[in-house]
Amino acid sequence: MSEHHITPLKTYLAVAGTLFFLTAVTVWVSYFDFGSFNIVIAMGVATLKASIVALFFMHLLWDDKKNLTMFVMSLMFLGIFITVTLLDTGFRGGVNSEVESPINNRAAFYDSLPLTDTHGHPVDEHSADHHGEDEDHH
Amino acid sequence: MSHDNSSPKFLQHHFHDVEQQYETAKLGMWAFILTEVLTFGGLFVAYVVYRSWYPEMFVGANLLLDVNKGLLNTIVLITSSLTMVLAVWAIQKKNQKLSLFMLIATFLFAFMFLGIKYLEYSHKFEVGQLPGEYYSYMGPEIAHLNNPHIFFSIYFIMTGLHGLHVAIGMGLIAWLIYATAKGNLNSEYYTPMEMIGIFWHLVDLIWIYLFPLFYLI
Amino acid sequence: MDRLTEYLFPKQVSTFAADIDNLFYFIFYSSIVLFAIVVLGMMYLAIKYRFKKGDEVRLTSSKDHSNILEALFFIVPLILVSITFVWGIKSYLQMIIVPDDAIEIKVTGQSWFWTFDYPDGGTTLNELVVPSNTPIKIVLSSKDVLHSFFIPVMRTKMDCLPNRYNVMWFDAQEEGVYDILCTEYCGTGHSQMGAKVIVMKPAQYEAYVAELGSDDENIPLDELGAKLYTKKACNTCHTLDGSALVGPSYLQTSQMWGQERVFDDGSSTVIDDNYIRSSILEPQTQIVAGYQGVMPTYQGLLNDRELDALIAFLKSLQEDSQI
Amino acid sequence: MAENQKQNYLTHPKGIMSWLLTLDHKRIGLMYLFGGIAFFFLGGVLALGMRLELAAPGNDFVSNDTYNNMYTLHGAIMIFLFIIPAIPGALGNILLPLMLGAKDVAFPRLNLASFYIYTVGALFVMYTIISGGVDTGWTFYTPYSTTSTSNVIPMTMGIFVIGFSSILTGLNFIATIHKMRIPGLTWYKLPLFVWALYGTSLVQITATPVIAITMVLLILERLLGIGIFDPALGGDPVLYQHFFWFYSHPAVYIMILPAFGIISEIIPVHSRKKVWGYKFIAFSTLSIAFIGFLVWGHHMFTSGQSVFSQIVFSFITYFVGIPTGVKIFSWMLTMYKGQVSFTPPMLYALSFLFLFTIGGLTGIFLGAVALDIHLHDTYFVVAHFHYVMQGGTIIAFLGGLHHWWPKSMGTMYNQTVANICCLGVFLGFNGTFFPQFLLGLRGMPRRYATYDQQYAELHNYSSFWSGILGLSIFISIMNLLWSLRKNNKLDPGTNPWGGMTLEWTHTTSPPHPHNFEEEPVLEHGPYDYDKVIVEPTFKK
Repeated sequence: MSEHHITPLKTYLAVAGTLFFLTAVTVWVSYFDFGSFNIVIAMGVATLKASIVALFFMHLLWDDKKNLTMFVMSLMFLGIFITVTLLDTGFRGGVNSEVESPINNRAAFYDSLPLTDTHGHPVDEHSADHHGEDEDHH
Repeated sequence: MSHDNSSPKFLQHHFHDVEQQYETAKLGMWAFILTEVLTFGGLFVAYVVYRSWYPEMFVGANLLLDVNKGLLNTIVLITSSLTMVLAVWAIQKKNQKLSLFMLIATFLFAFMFLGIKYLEYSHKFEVGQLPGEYYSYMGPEIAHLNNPHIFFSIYFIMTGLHGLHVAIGMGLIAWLIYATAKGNLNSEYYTPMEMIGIFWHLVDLIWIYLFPLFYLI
Repeated sequence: MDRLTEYLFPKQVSTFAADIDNLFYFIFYSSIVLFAIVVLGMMYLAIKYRFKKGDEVRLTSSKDHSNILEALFFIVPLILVSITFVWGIKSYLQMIIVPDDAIEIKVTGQSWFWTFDYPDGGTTLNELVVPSNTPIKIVLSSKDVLHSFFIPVMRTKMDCLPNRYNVMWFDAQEEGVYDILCTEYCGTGHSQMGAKVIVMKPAQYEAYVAELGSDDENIPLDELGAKLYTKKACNTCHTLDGSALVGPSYLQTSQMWGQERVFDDGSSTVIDDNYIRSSILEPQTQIVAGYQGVMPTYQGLLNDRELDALIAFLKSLQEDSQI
Repeated sequence: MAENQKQNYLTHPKGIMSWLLTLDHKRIGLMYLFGGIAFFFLGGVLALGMRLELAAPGNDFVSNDTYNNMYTLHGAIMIFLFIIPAIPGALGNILLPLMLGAKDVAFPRLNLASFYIYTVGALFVMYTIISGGVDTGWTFYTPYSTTSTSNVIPMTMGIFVIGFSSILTGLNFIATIHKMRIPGLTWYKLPLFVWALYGTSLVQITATPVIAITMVLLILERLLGIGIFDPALGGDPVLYQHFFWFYSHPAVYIMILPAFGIISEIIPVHSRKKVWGYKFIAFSTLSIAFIGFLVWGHHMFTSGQSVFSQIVFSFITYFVGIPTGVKIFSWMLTMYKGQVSFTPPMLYALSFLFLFTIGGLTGIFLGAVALDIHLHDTYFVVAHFHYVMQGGTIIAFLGGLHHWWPKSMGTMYNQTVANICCLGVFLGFNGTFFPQFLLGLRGMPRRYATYDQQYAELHNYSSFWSGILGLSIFISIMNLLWSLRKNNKLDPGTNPWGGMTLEWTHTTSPPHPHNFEEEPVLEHGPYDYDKVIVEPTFKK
């Protein structure tokens, strides 16, 4: 087994350093609002991190390329699953608008849920009413 | 039908040589990783679809999660990935003691991850941010949004399944610690350690996605 | 072809039925040609090159490809499926794009009957009445599980989803009474969840809709009850002859009038007007032992007079059976 | 050495534990085979029960609820316990290492584990049956499956567990095919059955995890009301259908691709002819496996998915049809200038060509959206998928069983009886299912326990022939088992059909416990009937 590639320690430490750095970046960026780019940035950084883990920690960079193919294939099929499902869920109501969204947007059991404070304790009737009015103005 | 005396005892009878056995194990492991990715994949699809249907609710609900704990867990898990890879590195370098130390560290980090997860979960349980019909949290941040229970269902299922993988990983690492301490794994034969390492990095890799999806955006 | 159509298909009643049947024939005849090539070719080759008695086992031909044939196998089916695809989509678009002047009828599936709400307020159960030569837009939904609304003569069907609408439409060209079937499995009564579509002349339809609900005022209670028994689809689950279907027979209940009825939780109550009323409006609260609690509530589907009518009808069964 | 020659995997080593704990792929394959056949029998009895009920309108024999239980269990048992594990688990396990010249599959322990996981899944299913059955249909559509009072959870648990068995078999085969071939056995020299198993395994490992997670979500929906699939809680039943069919459509290819592989073996061997278009058959297997992942929505043409998806799914659906069509022509042309023997396996293969062509062509009707709307969830669909699953897969399975029976068991069945049974299966099958196309065109919906008088005649006809079908299959299997009687052993060197792949040329029948006395050396390709004469030891 000795002929297997042994990665130098420095590489591993550098990889871990990069991962910590990218984690910091993605958290820092999340404090700013870029609108719909929030998702793109977060996913971009995550994908970068994931690729680094796969290539260095999981040795795909040095391995038999069959293993890489296997991994890429899993992502490809996941991609197919997501995209093709979105072709339906994202485009309902294209011809008949009734079909687009559910009849009730809120599940029935919410009607019996009391409003709570941030600790999950029900707030009293009076302020609940008050809160309800508040919501109407939104 | 027996092998000649030169072949090592860990070589199974149906393989030609150690190289073939190692490569086969690795390919099998990657096929397994593929199935893992697609198992989580189903949940990612659920996430994407519901996020596209309830964008405001998702943004509102993920503000209820504790970013600090999530960040801490990310750091813990990346560190454990590093110690895992160093355990393999050490055994390749014939340093069994260091390898053992790194495995124990990995185990402890995994334990820490679950501990932090437990704190997070218990807080959610207290305030009623539960999955599905058990959901009861109607705090002012969320009361006006539709169906936040779906967000928490997906959150609990994804992090729960991930947590289950961490727990399984801990079991496997515990076995590695035992096998390394006994000397069954050494610089000649450490395939199980490398395979479990790959599994462990996958657990890390999935968390790399879960963290921003639930805590940040 | 007409005779074949008569044999193969139900009547063509909707405007697009003929087009869909023609698409069927296009695929049908192309398939027959392809099928004949495969089967005749197979039989010819198998018989011609069969291993005869006394033959020597020998080396056989090394021919294993032919570019022309392979190209042909690729191109001919490709052309056929391309036509099929385009035709299928063209007809499909015609089936889902509802004409602007369509009459909109709401169809609600519920285990195991259909409710039809007309634009001017009337409601019917298990009987859809539509005018001929008029586009009808059907807006579907379900109260409980998935159902699917299928009218074979119109060649159209669509699933009914709970908490979401689906849309289909048709334009009936011929008056008559036709079947409606449920084609999405929905439990015990799935195979009995049929209804009728009655296609009338537009003038008749107008009169029918105007009359809906008004004619029940003047008839005696038990007669009205007998009418409601079929009209409100009670007959899907409750018989009049004493045999148990999904629910207990009306006759049995009637014969037990004034006696105790035992429920699945062990409790019991006397069968009287109040019991019958609550078992129609809140069927899930008391479930007769030996049955499943699958009956939907009729709250909002029956008014007080109609409830009284059903009770009167049920009571009358016992007297009838004694004669 | 002479002593050694008499050893075969059936008799050596001895003892019940040597079977239960065996790591030998051939024994595991046999256990799969007998498990699969037992469930085939159970599913078949359920099917005959259903046909009995449907012989006339009205509830004559069973109630609606019993019927619903029967059809659900028939579907689930046939698909999850018989068809999916039967060919890869049984024939694949027995033959794959032999065809590669390997001593075993890559992971023998995993192989045994996957058999026991299958057994555990089967126990869940048996528990479901004993404790009162399940009535949701094998598709478990929500919200019916989340509200039904029947035993949905044990059944879905069973499917979840069996899924892992399927995954492990798949990944084992992939590693085996990549790494365990003898030197010189390059990809283009592999028997086509191996290619088919490779395609199947890829689908197994990519699609099956999704059914596992779907079943978990369904169970959680029942237990916690997570609101992902249940519309009463804000979920979407159509999304459930996407999840379900993302697995279950590719699962159709898990069922049919190995059948393609078997046919690609039987026809060249029994025609003693080089297979027509080797590379095409090999690559079309992979392309069908891949395209199969993109077409699941054609099961949902009336579900209310977006019009955009309807069009896309209909379009891609046709791309599965074309490679399949060329395959059929290739099998047909393989016989050209060959020496065709009408042996039982060959008769099954020819029946396959006839029946599968009908199954495939009726798929074209269902792929056209406008026409599918009329035909969806009617008996036309029932007939179509039985022509594919039974007329395709099960006929190929029976053909393969007859083809490799002398190899794996070392005995020869009565060929005349086998031929008559094959004819009975063929006629009985057509008699049962062809009328169902007509029923479907006339609008008879599926999953009905009773029906309108207008459908009575065709149903009656279908029920009558189903008896002949059932009887023929039963006798053909009994005929195989009867050959196992004492003193009916073939000479170990037998090669009854003159096969050219390694399992025929380089090992005994039944094979040696370690497959080969010594590692085989490849002398010719799998179908080189134009270069080498291999005498069949059985002549007719």
